[in-house]
Amino acid sequence: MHLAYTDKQKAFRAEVRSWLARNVPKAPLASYDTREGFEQHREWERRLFESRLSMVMWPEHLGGRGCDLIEWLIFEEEYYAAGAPMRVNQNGQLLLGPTLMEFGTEAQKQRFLPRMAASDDMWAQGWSEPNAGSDMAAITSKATLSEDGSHYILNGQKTWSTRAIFADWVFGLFRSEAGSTRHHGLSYLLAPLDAPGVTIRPIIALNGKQAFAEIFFDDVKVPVDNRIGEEGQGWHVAMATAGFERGLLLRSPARFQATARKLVALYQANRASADRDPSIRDAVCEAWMGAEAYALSAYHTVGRLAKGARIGAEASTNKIVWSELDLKMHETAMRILGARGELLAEAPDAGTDAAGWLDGFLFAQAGPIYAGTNEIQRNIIAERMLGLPKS
Amino acid sequence: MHLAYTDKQKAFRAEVRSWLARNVPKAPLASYDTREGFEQHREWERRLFESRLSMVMWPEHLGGRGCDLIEWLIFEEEYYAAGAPMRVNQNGQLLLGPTLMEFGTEAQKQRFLPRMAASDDMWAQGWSEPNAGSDMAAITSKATLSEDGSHYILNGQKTWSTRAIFADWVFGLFRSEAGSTRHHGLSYLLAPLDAPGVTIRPIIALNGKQAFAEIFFDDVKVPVDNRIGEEGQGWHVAMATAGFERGLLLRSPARFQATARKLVALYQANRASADRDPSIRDAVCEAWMGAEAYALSAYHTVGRLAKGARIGAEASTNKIVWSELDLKMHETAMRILGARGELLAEAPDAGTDAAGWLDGFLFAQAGPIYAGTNEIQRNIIAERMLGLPKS
Amino acid sequence: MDFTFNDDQLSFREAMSRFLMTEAPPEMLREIWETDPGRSPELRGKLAAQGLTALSVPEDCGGLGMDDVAWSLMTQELGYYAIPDSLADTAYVSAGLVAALPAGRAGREEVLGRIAAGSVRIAIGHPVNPLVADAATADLLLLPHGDEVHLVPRALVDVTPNPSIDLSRRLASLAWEPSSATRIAADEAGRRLWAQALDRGTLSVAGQLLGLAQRMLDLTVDYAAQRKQFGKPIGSFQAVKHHLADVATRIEFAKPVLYRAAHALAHGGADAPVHASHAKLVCGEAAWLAARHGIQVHGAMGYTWEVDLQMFMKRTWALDASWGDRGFHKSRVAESILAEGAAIGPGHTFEVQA
Amino acid sequence: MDFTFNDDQLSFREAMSRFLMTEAPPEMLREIWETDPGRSPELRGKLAAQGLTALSVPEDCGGLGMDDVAWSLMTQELGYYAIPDSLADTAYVSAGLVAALPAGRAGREEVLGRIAAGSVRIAIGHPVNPLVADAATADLLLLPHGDEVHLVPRALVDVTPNPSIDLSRRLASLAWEPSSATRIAADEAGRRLWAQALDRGTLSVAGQLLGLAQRMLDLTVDYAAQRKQFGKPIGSFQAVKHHLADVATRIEFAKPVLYRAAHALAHGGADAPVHASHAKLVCGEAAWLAARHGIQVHGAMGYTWEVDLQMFMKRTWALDASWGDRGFHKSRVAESILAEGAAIGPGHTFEVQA
Repeated sequence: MHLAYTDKQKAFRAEVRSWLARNVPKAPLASYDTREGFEQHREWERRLFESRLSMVMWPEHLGGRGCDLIEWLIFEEEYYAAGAPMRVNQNGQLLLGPTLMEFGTEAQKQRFLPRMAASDDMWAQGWSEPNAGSDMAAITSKATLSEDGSHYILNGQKTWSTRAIFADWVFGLFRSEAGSTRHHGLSYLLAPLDAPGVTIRPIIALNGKQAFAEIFFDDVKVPVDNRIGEEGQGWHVAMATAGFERGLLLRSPARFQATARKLVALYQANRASADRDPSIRDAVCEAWMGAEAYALSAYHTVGRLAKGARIGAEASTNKIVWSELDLKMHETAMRILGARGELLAEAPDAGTDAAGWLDGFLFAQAGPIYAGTNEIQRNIIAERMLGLPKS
Repeated sequence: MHLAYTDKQKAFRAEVRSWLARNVPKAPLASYDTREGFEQHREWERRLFESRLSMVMWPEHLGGRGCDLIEWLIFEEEYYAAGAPMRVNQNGQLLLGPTLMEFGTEAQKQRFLPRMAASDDMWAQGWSEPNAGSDMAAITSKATLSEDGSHYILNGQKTWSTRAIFADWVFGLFRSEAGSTRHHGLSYLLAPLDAPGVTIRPIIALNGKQAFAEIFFDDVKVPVDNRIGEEGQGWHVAMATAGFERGLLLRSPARFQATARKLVALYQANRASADRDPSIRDAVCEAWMGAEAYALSAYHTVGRLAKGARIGAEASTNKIVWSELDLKMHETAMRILGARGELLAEAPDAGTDAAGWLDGFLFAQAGPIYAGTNEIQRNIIAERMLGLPKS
Repeated sequence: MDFTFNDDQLSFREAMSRFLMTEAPPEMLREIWETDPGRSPELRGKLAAQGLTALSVPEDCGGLGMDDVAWSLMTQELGYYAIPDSLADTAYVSAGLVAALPAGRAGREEVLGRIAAGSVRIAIGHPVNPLVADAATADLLLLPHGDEVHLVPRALVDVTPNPSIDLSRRLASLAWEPSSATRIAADEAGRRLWAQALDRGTLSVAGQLLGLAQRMLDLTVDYAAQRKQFGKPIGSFQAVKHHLADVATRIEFAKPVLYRAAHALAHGGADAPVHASHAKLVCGEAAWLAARHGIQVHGAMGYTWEVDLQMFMKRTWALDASWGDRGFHKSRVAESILAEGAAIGPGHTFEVQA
Repeated sequence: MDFTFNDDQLSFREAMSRFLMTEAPPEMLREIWETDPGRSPELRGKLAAQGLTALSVPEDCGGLGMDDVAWSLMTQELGYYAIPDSLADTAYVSAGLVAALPAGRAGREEVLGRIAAGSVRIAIGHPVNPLVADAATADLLLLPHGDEVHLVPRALVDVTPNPSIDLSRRLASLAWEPSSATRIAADEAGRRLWAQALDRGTLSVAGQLLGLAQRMLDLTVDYAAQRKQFGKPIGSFQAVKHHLADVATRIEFAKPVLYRAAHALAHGGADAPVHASHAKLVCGEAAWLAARHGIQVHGAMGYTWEVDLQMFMKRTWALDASWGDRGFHKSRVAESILAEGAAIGPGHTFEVQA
């Protein structure tokens, strides 16, 4: 156990900090769930990419700078400490990206990854279907191989595809073996969203924004080169990706440490009224403790990964911890805000902070649901980590 | 809605209060989980009975005074406000008693109820078996009818029988139809614990006391007159009793209101140290609110019963509420006591209050388990009250 | 001692529930949410025709003369159907305040008559609420100036809208000048009126929160019974069952707390404030839990605009801090039960009565 | 930056775990619980032979020279096997205090040598603990008098036993007279020694609580996998699964908190006190939850003396308030993070180091 950063790590932190101080937009960008905000965030991603800061862990020839996981944690700490914009292309970069690294051909990597790092291509995920939510193996969307074997014909429907209405590409699982069931006979395919036969219909979220979409495939032709991994092996390929999704990368600890710090500040600024409810001070301290524990766990995991360990069902404990921590922190903020909590940004009495917390509170509601509900995660922990029998 | 007590109710309250003021033992009795304490509590029950206060709701000819449920609530309020001893014969009086009232013959009522009210007979319950706990219908203990039809021969084992080592009689379910399964073919029987063939082995509880026992039946002869209800209808008869058990009577609200009041006093007496943990004041207020809600719910239910309603799955919500409230109150007390919390009564530094809270804390651990675990209760609420499908 | 409702109260509730079920379905709420004023004169008119606005107006002013106890049922219905109208502010809280004025003061009888007839909207600006609901659409406003109570025509008030996440909430900050012409009470009388209004407002919101909790539970039970995953209804999974059993339990045990508070308020009980705060806290907790487990069981569907759940969740989150946030009500409870010599414990459940 | 253990640390823990599994089974604990002193010289001797008493004695005094980080593993083993011996008070907390004395003071090297050899029991009477564990069986006692630290032979101390619900806890109140002969530190030096002892005691208990949590989880998983009701193992019911998944999650996320605190303490970090308090709070919560869900899943069996779970639950409940109760540790956390200009948020996880 050696808890000092190396000189190289310190220099990297200094570089990132200084870059962010110079580049983070002074005024917040518009919500990336709007067309305008989406393009503002794409611009921001391009700026990150130009300084090779969009995907710091990727190899240099694919647009990154070959950082290790410790450096990635450092990057994230500086990023969230600086209050930099939300990352708009993470579904591609963190879900599809690692899958391409592991299962893609060299040509596929060259074709997709640098454009993804630069956010020239924005990616939507195509996992869920109307009857395949928590039960993802119930997928029915079909991919039929053409007679000459050159392309697939996609038919079916995907849903809950984040910001798909604005995106360029979709990745997902399709049933490529007729008559197959459950995890068998699925292939992992990439499709451009401007292809003929693709229809995208936005789903309006709780907050009134087009945060998700349904994607309909009606005889959509995609070349077989757009398949990642072997034909029929899509489940295996996707599970690696799902592991990442539930794991560390998508919800880096710095994000929650930043929220906890903001919550402490909110409490300090409203202490007189907040202390009328004695549970609030306790919840504020719990928030800090929870965020620290999540960060410490990340460092611990990263250290073990560096020594060759693999992340297993622990990814499920991560998912539960960050999603419930995030929810609790935002609930606490709502309690502190009291009557101001319900106000939208355009309300004159909202002050500068209330609407941001409200946005975060609404978004936090989704945490225990997406990427596998927390009920599913608890089943996984019980069955895979503790070895309890299946129901 | 009319929330004033009648003159008759006020007079009854005054009588009970005055009787208790004159009769409640100054020094606490020994634990009723010891032989000595058990007999002290029997003595106390006899004194209650002599003033017709042991079973106030029973009709006069069976040893009570024909009170209604409001008067019963009043009695309980005064009883717990006075800090009177725990009731040692409640398993008989509140589980078997109502069953006898509903299903017993006149001769059975005359034979058993007055002696039960007087605690001349102390009753143990014989529900659980080693492999029939939460799943009570898995009972295997047998009752074989003699050829002349005059008596049953009991064989098998019961367990978790509260204070059976000290008791006089046991009531329980036995499989009287050979080859029957689950809820069918069971009969509800009463057996004297000094009958030949009965062996009782104490189970030592968490607190080191003989709080429970196993009862072994080895060709034990009981007359058919000791059967309550019809042959083979035992499940139906017992379920009425189980309804009572989970319901109001066994855990009257006054008990928890008294604990909440004690908790407020404990907090007041230790406020300086308790307030270092801001969650404690909140928990103390929650305790009062929870106990009040439970009491209000009882008055509401009693009012509806008087108008002809029946208690259904609400009994399950009661069980969850009182058991979790009781646990939370005792946990809070342990937090307030801090380092004194672990001390036994004989520890010089325990003070006068710590050991009582510790006893209660240990006992409260059992609340969410006995009389149907809270998990079973939640299933019942979901399926019977909300109509959700069975698993 | 009878802690239940009488047949009149129950049948009025039953009638109102049946009425709202057909007259205020979610599709209509969505339409009203989208309108500019966010209020439907037509719906208000129908509610008045049902007698709701007359509920607690004294009989000699043309009302039905029912009290806070009846409102503890009615507010649940308003919550259950998420009625986009702060009708209870007029017909319950303001009516109670105006009825408590001395006879003849400030056109008391006329105002009460108009409330009963459903021909006036009154917004109420209690000091505990930083913003005033429905100020823009009000005809009259009850406003505080220190301890004074002013009854102010809408024309004399400048209204600045403050939009809420709940589109059916129409909040505003106000600018107005108190004058002797608008003053209807002051000093001790004013303090008493504001205190009673606070307790009524608290109970009004508590009842609505409880109704919201029940609606979210019902919506979620329906969804869980019908939605299938892994080949069976998700409502057959124990985790889902236990989530919803917990919500049902909270609701059941919040009800009688609300009813006690309403009775105490109707009978001028000294404990009415602490009982009202207790009621708001437990009703709010039931509604928050119903929202949390509701969206969890609905999964991604619960996160959409399209599924009705969102309307009830937003109303819950918004109402929870109105008429005093949790800190306010927790303080009131703590001060009461931690006071020297507080009458708590067995036997004190209904002790304090007028 | 490497937040993992080295092979030495891991293999020492592994060896200790294997050793305790065979040498300290629950049956032996029960036997020792029932004895009069409640301590087994034989077991203590075996633990010393394994090197445990020498673990953090400096190498030049005959020890292994390992630090708090190694103890953060070892205390988990002591908790996991519920060792009925406050060995860590001697070999960890007292050894740390004595080692921090100036060379030659109060027979420092001799005492450390005897600790390493396992030939001395030292009880420690920190002001945060109202009673002293293992005073009756100690050879020496470290006792406070204001800021002063006294090293007192057992013969000079009157001991009054205070029995605990955990029969393996042997607590006592003391009567003794401080004298210059027994004083080994005072003033600033004394304050510093007591402060370090407090942080070590806190971590010692935190580690034991974490080990207890893991043991209760393991016992309960075994029980749930084997016990059948309604025709299947109770561990296949979702409610049971989710209870135990929650316990497992708490344990996993408490571990690194403990490790950071141990590292901070070993390196004299200014944040060591707040990190130690944080660790004790989360380890205590994990253990309480493991006890609660443990007994719940065990059902009535968990409420018996016969089933081992009770020993681990009682140790949990007893230890939770030793070396500072939750209020004490919550205050330390709150004071630290709510201080003006506190260095919190991303980038500060490991900032404060020697």
